[in-house]
Amino acid sequence: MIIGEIPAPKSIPAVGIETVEMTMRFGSFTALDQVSIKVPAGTFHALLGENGAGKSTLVKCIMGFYHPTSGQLQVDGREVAIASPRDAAAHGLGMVYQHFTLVPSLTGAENLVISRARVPAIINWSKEKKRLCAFMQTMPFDIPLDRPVSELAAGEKQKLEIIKQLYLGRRFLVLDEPTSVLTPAEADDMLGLVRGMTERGELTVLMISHKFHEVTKFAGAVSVLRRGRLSGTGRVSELSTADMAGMMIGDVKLAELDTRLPVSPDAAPVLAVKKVKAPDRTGLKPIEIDELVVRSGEIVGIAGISGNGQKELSEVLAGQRTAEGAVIVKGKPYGATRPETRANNVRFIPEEPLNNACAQKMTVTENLAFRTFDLAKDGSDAIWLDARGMKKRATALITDFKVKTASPASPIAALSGGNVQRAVLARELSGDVDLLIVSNPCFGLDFSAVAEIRARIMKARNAGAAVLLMSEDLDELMEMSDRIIVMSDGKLVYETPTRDADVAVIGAHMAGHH
Amino acid sequence: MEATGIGVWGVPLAIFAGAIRVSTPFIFVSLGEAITERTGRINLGLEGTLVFGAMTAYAVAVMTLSPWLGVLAAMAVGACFGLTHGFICKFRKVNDIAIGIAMMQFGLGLAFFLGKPFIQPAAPKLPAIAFGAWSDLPPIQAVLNINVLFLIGAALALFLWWAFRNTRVGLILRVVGDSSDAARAMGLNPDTVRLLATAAGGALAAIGGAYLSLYYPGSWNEGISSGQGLMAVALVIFARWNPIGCFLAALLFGGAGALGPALQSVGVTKGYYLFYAAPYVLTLVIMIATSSPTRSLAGAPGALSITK
Amino acid sequence: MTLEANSHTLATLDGRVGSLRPFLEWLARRAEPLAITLFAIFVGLALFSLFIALIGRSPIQLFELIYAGGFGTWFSVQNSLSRAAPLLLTALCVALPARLGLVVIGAEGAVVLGGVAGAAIALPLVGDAPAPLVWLIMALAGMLVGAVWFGFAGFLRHYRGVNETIASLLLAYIAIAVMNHLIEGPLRDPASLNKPSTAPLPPDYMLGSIPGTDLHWGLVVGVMACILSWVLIEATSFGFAARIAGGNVRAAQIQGLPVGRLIVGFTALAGAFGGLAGMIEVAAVQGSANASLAAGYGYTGILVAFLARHNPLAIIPVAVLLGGIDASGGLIQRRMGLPDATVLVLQGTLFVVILFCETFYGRFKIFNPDLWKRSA
Amino acid sequence: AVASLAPGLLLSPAAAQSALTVGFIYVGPKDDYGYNQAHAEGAAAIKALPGVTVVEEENVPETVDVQKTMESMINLDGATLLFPTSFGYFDPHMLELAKKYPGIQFRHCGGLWQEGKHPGNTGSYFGYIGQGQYLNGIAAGYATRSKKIGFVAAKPIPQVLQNINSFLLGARSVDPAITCQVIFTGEWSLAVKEAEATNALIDQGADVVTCHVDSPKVVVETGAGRGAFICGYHANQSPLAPEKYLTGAEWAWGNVYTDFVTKAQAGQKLGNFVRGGLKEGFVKMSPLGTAVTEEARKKFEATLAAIMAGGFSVFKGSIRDNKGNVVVAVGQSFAENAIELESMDYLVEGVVGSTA
Ligand SMILES: Nc1ncnc2c1ncn2[C@@H]1O[C@H](COP(=O)(O)OP(=O)(O)OP(=O)(O)O)[C@@H](O)[C@H]1O
Ligand SMILES: Nc1ncnc2c1ncn2[C@@H]1O[C@H](COP(=O)(O)OP(=O)(O)OP(=O)(O)O)[C@@H](O)[C@H]1O
Ligand SMILES: [Mg+2]
Ligand SMILES: [Mg+2]
Repeated sequence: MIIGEIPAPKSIPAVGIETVEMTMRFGSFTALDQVSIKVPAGTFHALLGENGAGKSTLVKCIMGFYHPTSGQLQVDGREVAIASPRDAAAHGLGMVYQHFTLVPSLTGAENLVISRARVPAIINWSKEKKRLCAFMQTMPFDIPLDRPVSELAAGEKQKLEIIKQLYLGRRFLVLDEPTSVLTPAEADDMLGLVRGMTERGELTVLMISHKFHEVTKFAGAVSVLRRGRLSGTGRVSELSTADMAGMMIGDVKLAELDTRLPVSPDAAPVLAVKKVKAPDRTGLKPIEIDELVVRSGEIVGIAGISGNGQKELSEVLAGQRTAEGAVIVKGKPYGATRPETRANNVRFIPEEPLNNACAQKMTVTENLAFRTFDLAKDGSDAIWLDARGMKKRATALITDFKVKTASPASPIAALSGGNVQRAVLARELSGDVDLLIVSNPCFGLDFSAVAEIRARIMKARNAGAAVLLMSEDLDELMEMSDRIIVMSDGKLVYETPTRDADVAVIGAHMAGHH
Repeated sequence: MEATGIGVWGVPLAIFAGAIRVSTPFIFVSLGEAITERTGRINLGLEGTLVFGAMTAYAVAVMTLSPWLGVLAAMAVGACFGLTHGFICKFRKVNDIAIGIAMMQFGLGLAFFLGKPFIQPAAPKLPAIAFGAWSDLPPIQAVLNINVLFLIGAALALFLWWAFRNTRVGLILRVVGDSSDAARAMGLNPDTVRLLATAAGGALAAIGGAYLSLYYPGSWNEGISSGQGLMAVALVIFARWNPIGCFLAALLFGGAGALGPALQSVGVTKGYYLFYAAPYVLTLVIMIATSSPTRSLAGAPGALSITK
Repeated sequence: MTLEANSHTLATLDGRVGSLRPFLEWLARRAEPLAITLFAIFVGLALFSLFIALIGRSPIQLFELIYAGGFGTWFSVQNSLSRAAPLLLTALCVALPARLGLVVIGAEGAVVLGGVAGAAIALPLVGDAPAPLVWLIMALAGMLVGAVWFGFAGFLRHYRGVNETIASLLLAYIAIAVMNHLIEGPLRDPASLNKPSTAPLPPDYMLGSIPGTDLHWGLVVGVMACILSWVLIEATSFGFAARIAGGNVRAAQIQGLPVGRLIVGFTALAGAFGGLAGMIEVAAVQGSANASLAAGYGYTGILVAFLARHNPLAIIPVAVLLGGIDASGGLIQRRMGLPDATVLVLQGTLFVVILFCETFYGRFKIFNPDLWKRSA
Repeated sequence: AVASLAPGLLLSPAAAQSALTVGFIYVGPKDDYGYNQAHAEGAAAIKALPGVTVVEEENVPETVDVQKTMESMINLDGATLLFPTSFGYFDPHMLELAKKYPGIQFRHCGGLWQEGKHPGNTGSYFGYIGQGQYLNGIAAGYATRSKKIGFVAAKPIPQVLQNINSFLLGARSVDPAITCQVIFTGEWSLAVKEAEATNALIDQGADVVTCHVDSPKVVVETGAGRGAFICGYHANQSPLAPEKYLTGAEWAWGNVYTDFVTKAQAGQKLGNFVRGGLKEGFVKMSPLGTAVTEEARKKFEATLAAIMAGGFSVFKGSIRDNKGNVVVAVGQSFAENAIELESMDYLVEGVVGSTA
């Protein structure tokens, strides 16, 4: 086969790999400790582990991003030296990252073509487009390839990532939390396809996931990492969810959701959004919200496939996007200024907190002080910073919310994604909360962290906070919300109390069939 | 008497002529910077590269009597400046904007230092093509005496515009500029790509300098550039990193720059300083009119520090 | 999972803190920039002596001259300081917006317009009002005009989405044109024959020297401005808010911080310092506003700000260093017969090396208390 | 006072009685093929004199920098005679220093030293280069066919206006129908704008061009490249355009500086207000170019002879300015040293342009 040509699927024999006593140290810290796992050709293997267990490190070693301190990698039974991702690609190893690696300003087609190992010096687009079309016929996803990736919704991007690897003819694929932005149906679809390919011997898959139901449904075997060590491995059919959880975290008790207090019928509305209209990022499709009310002591979940206006809605609420119409908090117009936010105890936890809620170069202590730095002890405006107080508060929050950090004086960007999330939660959930607006709070987190974060949100609700929860994870909404509202195409199209909710109906509205 | 001059027609003519004559350095510097910035690096030091290129081109032309050798030599030293900038900025925590400003100082100093012996000698000029031979009006002939470098610059703008979408190298530049992580995932080394792109940018900027010293105004001295290099870098942002935009912005800027002298020559002489500010005012007004607080700068390379 | 993590965190927080430890940590963090910068200066000078040796001159003589001209005698020190004085303010003009993530390069515009405004407002007042009052009014006028001019760039950036780098550069060119127009036109003193200027301030309205020195009071103003700016950024909630906005605008917005007002406020404050520099140039040096106001202080300020890593306190030594090189530049020209460009080459080399050496920050264990813990 | 006690602080003490250190300060590069170079060549001329040490500094801005440079020359080099050569160095910079160092002599190029107003250890010198521009104008008057000549000027200040007016008056002495177009560039050295201005002049029909900017090279080359005749300024630029160069008004600072320095060495008092023109050897003309006709040469030489003889006035009534006001009345005439000329603020009739 000429590299760069579209592979004829049948001709690809899947590639199997095996790591042998792989160890990776960062300075004095051992991120991987003698990990040996075997993923035979044509299997679907799951890799489990809590945040920071070393999963990403392991696959980065396999893919040539890191050079393991010791240990070796075998591909199809032969020991190989992989010095760079290019070497890995040459052996047919590919990876779909937890964070997107598509180039935002390039179109889908450009992204696919430029990723090939051999790209002609001058690209004949009419020929390439024809070939891409033919290739897309064999895929179950329908992605517009002629638009810049930045205009695609997150779900579309994730699909394109996978399509890209398949287009490149990879025969061993690492999927790092591939379904976190997909609807359940889409996720099933995608993993089903991939699973089909493994069954036909076309592909080997190593999937990092935090979702047990995915692992049980699609994976054949599972390996579990715990603090850099292989803590267990086995056939999925022979393991229960509890077994796997045990291998991951040992005998630690998971945080449990508080029992849900009933929403009192006369609970006061805290947030009301009336006739809000705002342009979206492209300036083409406006979002229009006729009415949205969140009352004290309830969680209202907003379901929807990403890119349907949730981000714009949250930006309107956070004062980042100007809009027509009225946002009312506790009966008064709300402009998201600091005094209003403070007076009404409004808290905001956006998605991707490192990019949206933190200043990356500032320290953990400073980031933890964002909400309170200008507040004197007596509640008046402070002109002078209280460095000592900030430090004390940060130390307390770090302990209380179990944020893992080398030191409170480390820059927050040095923390892992989950710990950034905890830090932001620590900042926003301390003190009285009357209105909490949260977007995708558990994206990419392991189940124990997820359980803890959900417990915190539920606690806030039970303490009387009105919670608006925007999530792409329907399971999360079903578990957390009192009411679910579906957002599609910039509008709220369907509302149901959770106890009467039917996932199929919700899914249909999410997909735009309404 | 009027037969010899062209009266008020001189103003549009001068704007047109100025657009062609004065714009060429802007075209080359901004195209060069567009290449560099498209990879997510900004080289603010092109003013120094431009002046050093002007000096080198002039010196080599004086010594070899060939202006084209001068241009080639300028490209070579320009590339060296770019490589230096690119190499230094490869190291983490090094700020490309700051290094650019320091390199500007360095380039200017070195050019002035080494250029001393070449201020008096006359160098052979770059050739121009007489597109105006059909007219018997000398001013028209003069306007249509178009230097080869201008034509090359125009062609280069078109070529780059095409190449950014249709060639491997063009796509690689855009990939690196948009996301270092994506580039690394593709097995590209962003630092190397940026290094080479900065070198290319430097080489082009030096051509702009060669045009200054070998064609228009066609002389080497310490005042040869009046900030063209710095302004051209700004024009790239103005042009939204689009090569054709760079070309048009340079034309606009050159044409507006000709307004001041042309108006004085037809007798509009009051407040000439304000006319001289026309290119800057015009650029600012267009910037204000075309920017929007809700849209981010369309086309801004994602990895570019200055637009973050 | 978290039990161990906690104990680890706690241990690092409280466990090993000896009585001397906080001081050592403080010392280490402070010593890092100093050590790295000194090293960089050393390397830069070494490279430059190579250049000097290549052109057949003696590097030793050169360094003697740099020392003698810049720092060797009380006169030389004053020479360096007086050249540094305007740079303190123009560097702030770049450094303050930089803390908000804005790259502005047009400080020159604020300087020239501040100078013109100061001169223009002083003229009707001299004679009637006492000098200190006139200075105060001049300073306010200069700062106001500088603030408006620069704040406009900040305003355009936040409310119109115009890139501030290019806007400030364009505004600087426009400001210089406006200044030239005013001093050759409406504000020209007919007696200023061959150097068009506004009418001069009478001698007793000139800002004098600091007693016992030749240095004008602008130096003191500049140093105070640097210190106040540092306090503003590091110790007040406004500065903290600005740092948040500079670190991540979106994070600042969701905290309800008035990002637009912060940006306009900080650029305006920066412009006010620029305008103040221009006013001082008029009141302490030139005596009138003229084209010499556009002496490039605004552009040199960019370099100073970047070398100081936008830290207002670090601006002080960096400006003095620059002033010293500038001061010794003349002696190098005179004694070694080298052209003025030699000094530019020296500055260029030095700055490239200093800025390059930023890459060494955080690489040396001795300066990084975070690393001590693990080894301890 | 401090410094005059300790001249030669860092120098090996010069034994000779007449040892003298002279400082020159230039506002631009000293090899700009123009204003600064003319001074630097003058400085070079006195380097050869016995006992004289010359210290020079270029690119010194008209800010506190020039004060410090002068002071540094005094304190570190032991200079006792200083020539700050740019106009902007005079007030306040040189005057400031003169007060502080009464033992040091300062002579400034172009300034207007006034008895009683300015310190006695200062003075100014300048040359009547307007005479040279008048002669340039004669050459131009014969050369022009379009009866339009052009002038690229930096700023509308008296020295420049006098040159423009003299240039046109010279041309009009050949043919009163000639007009002169002037374009101000606003800066002393701005290559591209000077080239644009030259082109604009020629586009408007000017076929002889001269200038008053710091480095005339660009104007000379651009003008000649467009086929116009050139009159030079500051220095002899004929090698740049051998065929088109008519003549040029040049400085001869070597004579002036030699005079100052020999006087200083002899311990004589230096003049405080020193002026001179062609006759006194402050100014000279470039040799006439090949394009100058015989008729033109005759008139040129006759006028030159009249100037050398003394008593020749370029500004002789009646002259109107280009707004129609009489600026020199009938019968009135200004000798080259007339103080009125030093504050000229008008353009004479026939000049197209305005002073602000
Ligand atoms: N470049 C690095 N430098 C220092 N330490 C690192 C680096 N990369 C990873 N680590 C450390 O190694 C540990 C393992 O990280 P890794 O990213 O492999 O975890 P993970 O299992 O992928 O977690 P997640 O479920 O969040 O994806 C982390 O705790 C982290 O502190
Ligand atoms: N500059 C740095 N210095 C030290 N460690 C770093 C630095 N940058 C990243 N790391 C480590 O690299 C790891 C990789 O980050 P990443 O967000 O992938 O974490 P993760 O292991 O996936 O954890 P999580 O599941 O919580 O997101 C982090 O855990 C962090 O500790
Ligand atoms: Mg990971
Ligand atoms: Mg993670």
